[in-house]
Amino acid sequence: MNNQRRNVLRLTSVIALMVSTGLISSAQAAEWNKAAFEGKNLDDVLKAIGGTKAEASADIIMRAPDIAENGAVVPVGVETKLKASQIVILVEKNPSSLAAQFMLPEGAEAFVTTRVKMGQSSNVHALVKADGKWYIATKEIKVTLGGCGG
Amino acid sequence: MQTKYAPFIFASLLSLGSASVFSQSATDEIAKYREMIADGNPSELYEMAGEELWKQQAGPKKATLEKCDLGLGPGVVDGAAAQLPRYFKDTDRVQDLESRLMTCMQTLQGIEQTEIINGAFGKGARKNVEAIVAYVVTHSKDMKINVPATHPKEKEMVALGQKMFFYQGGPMDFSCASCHSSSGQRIRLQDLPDLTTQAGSALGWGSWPAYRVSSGEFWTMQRRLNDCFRQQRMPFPIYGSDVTIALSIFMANKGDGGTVQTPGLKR
Amino acid sequence: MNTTYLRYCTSAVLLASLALSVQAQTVDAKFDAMLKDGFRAEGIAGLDRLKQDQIQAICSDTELRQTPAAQKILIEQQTKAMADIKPPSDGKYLGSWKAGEAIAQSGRGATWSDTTKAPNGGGCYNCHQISKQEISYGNIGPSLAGYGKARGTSEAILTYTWNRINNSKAYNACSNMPRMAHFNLLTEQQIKDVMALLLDPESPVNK
Amino acid sequence: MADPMRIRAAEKDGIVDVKVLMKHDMESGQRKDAAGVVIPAWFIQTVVAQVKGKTVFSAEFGPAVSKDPFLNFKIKGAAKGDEIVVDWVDNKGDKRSDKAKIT
Repeated sequence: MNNQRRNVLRLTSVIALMVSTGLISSAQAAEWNKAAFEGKNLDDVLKAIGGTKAEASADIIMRAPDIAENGAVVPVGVETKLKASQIVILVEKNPSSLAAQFMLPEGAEAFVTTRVKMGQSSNVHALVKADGKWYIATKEIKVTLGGCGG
Repeated sequence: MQTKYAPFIFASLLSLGSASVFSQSATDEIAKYREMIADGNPSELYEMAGEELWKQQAGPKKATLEKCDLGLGPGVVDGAAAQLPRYFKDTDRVQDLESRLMTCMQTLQGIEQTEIINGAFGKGARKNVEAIVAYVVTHSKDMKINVPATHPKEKEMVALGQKMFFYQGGPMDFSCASCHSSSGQRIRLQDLPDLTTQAGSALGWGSWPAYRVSSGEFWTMQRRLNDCFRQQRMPFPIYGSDVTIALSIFMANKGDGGTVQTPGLKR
Repeated sequence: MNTTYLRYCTSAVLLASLALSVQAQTVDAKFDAMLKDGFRAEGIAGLDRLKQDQIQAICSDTELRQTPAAQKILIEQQTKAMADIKPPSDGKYLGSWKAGEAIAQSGRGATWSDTTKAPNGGGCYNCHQISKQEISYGNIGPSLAGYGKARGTSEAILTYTWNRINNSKAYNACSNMPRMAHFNLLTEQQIKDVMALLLDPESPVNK
Repeated sequence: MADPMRIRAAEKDGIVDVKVLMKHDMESGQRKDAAGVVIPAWFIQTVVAQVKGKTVFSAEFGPAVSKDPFLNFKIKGAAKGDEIVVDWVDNKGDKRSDKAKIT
């Protein structure tokens, strides 16, 4: 355990050096939480991002349509007055629930908008980490069939 | 026959009230959805690529398209899309933006038109045409559609386009008019512009080309028409053919004076 | 489909005699050339699809359509369409509403990107409200929500509905609705299933 | 090489509103090609935005982010004229870096 941690630390400093010398880009150095993206439901994802339970919060504003004209592009915006350090967007009924997560360093506003794919009508969750605790807001988005269907 | 109709119509009227209220709320939500995705139209990515292609040396003649005459003089891009389709003396033909770009690529760069005509959407040389279209139409955004069709050849093409618009065929008896000749109509939840009116044509013609979120691609007017014909169960319209240009100038002329809103963002 | 087309193929002579003016005929000549040069066959969508039968030819021309000569032909065609409708071979009008719902939902079939191997859809929701649960429906045709509940399943309603789906042009030669049986767009069984969707008391349409 | 991004960054009342469009297919790994073979997942995994060498925002994407991804976020502590640099890298190691001046 200790050893492993030391290795991780050593790796982190090596990566930092590579970024500063331009060998790799900052995006290459950034972490990608594989376990979280493999999660099949809210609990799986919450566990993988270091949470246990999330408390429902009215302070999280989700901007998303009630009906999406096409599941390929569903706009989802999350904004909160909580002191957020991380925002996570999940689509409950997708094959893997986690769609995207955002890290907000000091100075970033607790605001993000992106677009996600939805295979079918589903609950969409916004998780917000603030002061070490997880909060959640949920909205149901209906996905309709459009066009001539051919 | 009258008696057969009666119960049918009566029942339809009965259900109409609740149905329209119901669909109204769904339509409002769809409008909200469209508004949300309008900010950040991925067609900007095509436009960037198109601008580069316009200014890049290409083809056997290693030339750029910067001397291409889209109707307002060599190299003029601002406002060019708003006055197309139009008659061109050098080709003695009414041309839309895409057929005109093919002419320029042939004469200036030496790229064979047949390569583009026989190609496929989103591939090869035609993909380049599509990106250039995104670039050119962006430079007419918010301008007035200016297709009065005063030249005799333009007038003739408008008449031919109108005939095509109403021409039924195929195993479903569809014409463009089947879906686009009265207002307030929808297929599923998609509003269908009435292309027989100025306002409807201005809206329909004026918001294509567009980025289609359902396919994740930028669709030019040629591609829009191609898929209309596919859904009409017609045979395959040849890229840049007079059929497609006639329909385009019919719509553009009908929508004359309306506003160019391209590139649009569509389902 | 080819043979059907040939059977109903427009007599050029007849149409020419109906044409309004010499000027229109010049445009017609150019139009024919434009059609010929403008399309190619692709997959199952052959060039024969551009050949119009009498109904298509007359319904395409809003002025011609108003002339007494054209009206006469349309009424003849309507009568013929009605006479050509075959009642269900086993006398049963209603199939499975569940299968009917799937047919109503699917807009596939008969395009150049389709094959003849997969069954066609009816594309019904493109133009009609049907089951109230489906909020994504078109309005080119009348709403069919509660169709059976409002009408019941008398012999008259069964045959009227059957006829409408088989060939809507039997009632109105220029109806927008595709001729499902005439052009083999739906099989007899598929039409029975759509009938059940509209008329079966258990169907969500009538709940 | 990957296609360029479109970055727009505008400052108002001390807050910089950043909008980024990335050109990427974001293949989900759920789709099949015409022959019925699954098209392997191919998607952007990490996005990092920096101003003056300091990370101001970062994102991790899964394959459920839409094709041609769009991001809108807001940061503080940057001024008009500063340069914002956005990097992304996908699961095949393809990457792209673009920058824009804050207006």
